[in-house]
Amino acid sequence: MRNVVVRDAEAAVKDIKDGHTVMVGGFGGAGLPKGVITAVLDAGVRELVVISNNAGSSDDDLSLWFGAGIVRKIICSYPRNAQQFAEQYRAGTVELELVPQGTLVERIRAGGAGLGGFLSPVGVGTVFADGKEKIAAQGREFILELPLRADFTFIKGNLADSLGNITYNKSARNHCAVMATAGDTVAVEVDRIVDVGELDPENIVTPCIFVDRVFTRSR
Amino acid sequence: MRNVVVRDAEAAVKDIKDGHTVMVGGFGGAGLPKGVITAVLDAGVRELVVISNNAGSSDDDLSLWFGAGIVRKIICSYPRNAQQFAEQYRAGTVELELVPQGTLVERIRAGGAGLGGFLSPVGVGTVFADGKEKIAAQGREFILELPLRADFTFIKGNLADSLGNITYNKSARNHCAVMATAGDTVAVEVDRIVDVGELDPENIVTPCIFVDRVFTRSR
Amino acid sequence: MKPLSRDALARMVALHLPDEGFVNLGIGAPTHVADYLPSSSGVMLHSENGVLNVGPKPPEGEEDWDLINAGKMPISLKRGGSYFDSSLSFAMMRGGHLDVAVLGAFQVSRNGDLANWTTGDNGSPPGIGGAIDLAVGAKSIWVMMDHTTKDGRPRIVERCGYSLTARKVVTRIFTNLAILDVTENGLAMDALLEGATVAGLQNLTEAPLLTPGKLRTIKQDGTVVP
Amino acid sequence: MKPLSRDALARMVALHLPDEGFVNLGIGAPTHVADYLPSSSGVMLHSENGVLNVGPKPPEGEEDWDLINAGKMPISLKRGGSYFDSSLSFAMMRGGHLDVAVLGAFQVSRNGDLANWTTGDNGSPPGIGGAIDLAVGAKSIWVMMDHTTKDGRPRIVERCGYSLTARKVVTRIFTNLAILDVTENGLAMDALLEGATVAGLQNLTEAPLLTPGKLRTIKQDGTVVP
Repeated sequence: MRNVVVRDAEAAVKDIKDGHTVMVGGFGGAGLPKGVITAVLDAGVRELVVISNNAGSSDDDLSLWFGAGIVRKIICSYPRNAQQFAEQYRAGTVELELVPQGTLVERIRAGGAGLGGFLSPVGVGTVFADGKEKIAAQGREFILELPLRADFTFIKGNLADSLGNITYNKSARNHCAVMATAGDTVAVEVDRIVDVGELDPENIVTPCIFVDRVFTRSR
Repeated sequence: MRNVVVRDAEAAVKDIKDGHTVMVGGFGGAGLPKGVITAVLDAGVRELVVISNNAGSSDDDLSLWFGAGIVRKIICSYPRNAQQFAEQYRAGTVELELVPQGTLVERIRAGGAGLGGFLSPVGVGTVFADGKEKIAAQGREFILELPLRADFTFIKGNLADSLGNITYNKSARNHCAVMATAGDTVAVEVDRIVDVGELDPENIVTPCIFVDRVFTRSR
Repeated sequence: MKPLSRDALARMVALHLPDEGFVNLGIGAPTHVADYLPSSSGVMLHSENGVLNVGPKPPEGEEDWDLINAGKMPISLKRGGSYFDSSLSFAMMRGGHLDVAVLGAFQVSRNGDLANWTTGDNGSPPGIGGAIDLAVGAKSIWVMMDHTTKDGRPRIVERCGYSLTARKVVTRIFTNLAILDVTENGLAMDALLEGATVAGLQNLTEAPLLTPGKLRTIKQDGTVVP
Repeated sequence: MKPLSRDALARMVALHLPDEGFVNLGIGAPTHVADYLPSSSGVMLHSENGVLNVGPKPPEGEEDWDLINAGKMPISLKRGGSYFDSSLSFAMMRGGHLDVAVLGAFQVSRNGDLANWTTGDNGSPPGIGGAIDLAVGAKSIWVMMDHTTKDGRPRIVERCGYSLTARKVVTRIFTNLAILDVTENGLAMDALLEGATVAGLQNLTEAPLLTPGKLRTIKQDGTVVP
């Protein structure tokens, strides 16, 4: 029977390569897979393209990646209070693609759902429309927003079974559930692994079809 | 405090008007709000535009609406085994807009999520692309699909609280959860109404913000 | 006449929220509006990171860092609240399901243009977050802000000088001096701080002010009387 | 030589499904493939109406009409299964998350065009359902069908005469006579029913058949040997 449990964060990031695009779940610290942060650093990869809501603001998050200079570009909505990122940004050593938060999650959803893009009313008439195709539909102007996918998705769940079914804890669900659909390899850090059958089928948020690796963080 | 519980199906369909667009949840009988079927008939409205997956196949579903001739048009994916509908269809007294099932639910989602449409790979190079705008994106051809909304959404849930939070039963969730987001007035037939606080906040599928009326079917 | 305190401004906004409305309070000053909702209030607060029916800050030591608001501060959940993912949360926002979004602003123009995401004048990386989705999607967009900048320049202008968040979206402006409605004809005064004058307010406002009806009076504590 | 029975064809398809694969069995004949999966199989079945890890039909009298498959027949749920709404279900389908979709067909063309939704020749209203989403989205699209129509005309053709479901999507064809792979160069024979000949099969097939490698042999019970 399918079993996607791996030993640790190191195993969860196996095969990550220089230049990969990586989605990292979380809104602030909630939903951020902290074990992955260090495992990716240890893997020694560089030139990553990161898709995440924020750009790190403490000593155990994406700040470590910017501090180590392993990120070439970040696609995010709110890189404030992000000191390490800000330094790299001012120095011109990291590229920023700033995306409205709802557009960010919707682009990820489109990537996971096999859509070619969507027509968004958000950003019309602002700098967020610059360089994007405008499409009129039903008498209104929209911006064509394109899908986002990643080589790796790293997210944080609450419970998992060995098949890879996932639940989340409170507001830590945020972008994680959508990012789970849009990565070629999806690795989930969870608080606890339970027996198959223990999760109520009504309450599984991310069905196992989306999940490739599950691990609990060693403390 | 907010309380959206109404007495019965009759109260749930209050203010429905001739010519209204109406979404009806369900895949086959699962998720179909049967109490609403008769209440809408009793309301005496006509010329409805119906959005639903099927077009009725038994004596307690949309067949009754076609039998009574109150539907002007149906937007659906699979109107097979639908005798009453088929008779009206052959007679030319009802219009059919046939939509691939995934496109149907995605159009409804777009309507509820405030999007102007989406680029679908489904139907490219087939009759389902006829008359629709083609948009190339990232080197591939897509069809622009437009959002769907309704004056009324009628769906079937399992449990509700008086605020209007909803859970569903097994595969009866189907189109209901998405339709709940896309109606101006959303009325939900449920098996049971529970006290506020009884539903686990992690397991509520349709948050109360989407729901206007809740009722249990009288037997 | 002293402009409203930040607390009084928050109370004034709180008192105007529709009972049983679904409301999002933007990060910054709008967050404090929650502190002035009466405990009996039926207002349900939405947080863009996937929470409906947000409750007050938990007691110290009982914070759960998996339960935070858009400002990344610990919150609680009221009975009947729910959790959901960001895609459903932004569907609520962009899809017109919120009755009111209360947002801070740098500038608002006569026709309701909103500039609240960047002043463009510092070396910091820009951040937009979810403010722009709220500004486009909520049924009513209320701005709460000081009537002028710290050095006295108008924030309510003919045309925003800063990069826009969204065009023609603001419906109501609550400042520490007045309440204005954005109408087809322009900015209509609804209420004025006790002791202030229309002429005085106009002096602090670049866009012309209309007084289509009887002005209400704002008290120093943020309550408003006919 | 007798063509495979419907049961043997279903067994043949079942034996080829990837272990631990996520699979959708279309309505009609493909549904019966489930009956030939060994109980030890790690294949996880998806139903488009929002079910993953579909189990067998429940015993009579224990049906739950809220738990049905795409053919609207009662099913059960295996341990580790889950329920979800149609939008997530079709995201799975269209987004390439299913390893295999097994579909019935009226016709398949040499380059993998699929026609399986309408023959256009009766007065019935047309129905498309979710077959088209599967045909576009699954990683591999397998067709299972009789090799010819009831009156002996080829279903594997140069160009489909019926209205298409999707273009260039079919990767493999399982018939009651053979297994064919759709390749860049054309239709490559993989296996042939015991007792049938390549020439005989070509006679029943409008599109030209390639035999790039050693042919496997299909037994009457649907098993395939080297």
